[in-house]
Amino acid sequence: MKLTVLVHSAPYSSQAAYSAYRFSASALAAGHEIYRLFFYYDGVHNSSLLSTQAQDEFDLIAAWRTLIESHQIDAISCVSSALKRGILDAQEAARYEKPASNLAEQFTLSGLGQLVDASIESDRVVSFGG
Amino acid sequence: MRSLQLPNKASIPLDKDGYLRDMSNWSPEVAEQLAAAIPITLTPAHWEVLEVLRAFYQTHGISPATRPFVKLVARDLGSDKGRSIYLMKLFPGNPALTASKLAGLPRPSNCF
Amino acid sequence: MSTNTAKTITFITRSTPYGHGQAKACLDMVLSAAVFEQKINFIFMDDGVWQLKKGQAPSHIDAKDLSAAFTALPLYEVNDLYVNANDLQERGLNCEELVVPVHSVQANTIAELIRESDVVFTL
Amino acid sequence: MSTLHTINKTSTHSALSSCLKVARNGDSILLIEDGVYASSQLCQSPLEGVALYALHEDLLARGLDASTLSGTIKTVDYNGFVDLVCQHQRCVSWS
Repeated sequence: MKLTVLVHSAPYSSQAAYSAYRFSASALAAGHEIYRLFFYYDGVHNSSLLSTQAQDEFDLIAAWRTLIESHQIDAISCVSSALKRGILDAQEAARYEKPASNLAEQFTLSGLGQLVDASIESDRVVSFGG
Repeated sequence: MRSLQLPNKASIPLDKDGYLRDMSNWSPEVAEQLAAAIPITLTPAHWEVLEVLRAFYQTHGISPATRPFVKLVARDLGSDKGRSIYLMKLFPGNPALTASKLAGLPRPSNCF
Repeated sequence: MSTNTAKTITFITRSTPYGHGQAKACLDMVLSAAVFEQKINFIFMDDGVWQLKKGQAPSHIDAKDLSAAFTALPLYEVNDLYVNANDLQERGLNCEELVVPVHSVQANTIAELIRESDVVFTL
Repeated sequence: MSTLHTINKTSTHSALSSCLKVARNGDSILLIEDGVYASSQLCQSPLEGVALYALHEDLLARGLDASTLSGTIKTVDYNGFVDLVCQHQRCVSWS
């Protein structure tokens, strides 16, 4: 099946983003396709290159990056949510004249239209957050 | 930083896409100058649309995307004007993007 | 992107307008889905019904008026707003105190709307 | 046209009560994250025709013993979660 996963919580603030990761990994292992991972609202914090964990904690962001890369998943962070929360790629950093960019290269900034498109194109949409 | 030079030497900061950085800087004169850069010469036909847009934003806090923009113009100025072809002639490119820029509103989201 | 077959997308919003960002986030999703010309149901449950209360003046806390956007929804062809009647009543609100006309419905109707949906978002 | 409902909050939140108002015959409810704490309450008032599940990993993490759950609640692991999503027409997450 073609699945889309929506994540709207930040890593570590709640378990939801971790659940989304475990669900996505299991779905891929079972042979399903992830049409899109969409990070919305506080979920965009999952795409920050600058997030840093202690050595003895699960590195959720590193896990996302590995998963996205090894399965070539289309992973999108909502651009308006991301800008508000200080998650920028090089292009947006230049546009708004900010001193740095921090979006991990496995993610793309794009609009909510990509979530609507995914809703139309996928067999199922599963949301994690709160 | 991009900016708009007014004839009276005032400098209005713009974002990279040419939208006002600070909405309170808008004035009819600013609109004229923004239009001249496109280039468009603002006529009464343009102004009535810009006024409808500004009133809509004032009431609802939203810059309308393309389809709602066309419907809004149809509702307030009549169905002969609430048509994409008419609005495209007045505001070349994407009319909702161009008109919101000239009206001093934020960039509409989800505008194709 | 494809818009050849319209899907029914239902949004259920359950949080207050200003204490959290979810209400605004849900509205943004609704406006985006509307641009794609999908069939949209917008349902207010639990504390989400507070979003519809008349007389909001969030400029006092430097926030944009969320309720003002609801009155623009017909232009986006989002015409079907539903509130859970019980949730409204529990909070001492009635339909006359809301910024827009809504369908005040029982949970059964909401259950039906969910069943008719292709996708449901809750925020 | 059945629905999978996921709940990730304890029963003191409105997530559970709101979900119970709209879950119907043929639907399933899956308790995940803090939702698994509600597993004992749900044993007492199962909804007619609504299947109940709890995520195994989240039960174990919280020291909840899956073997003591009443027969009305089945436990599933993440693979089972994926299967449930596929078996239902849509998924609603209550949080």
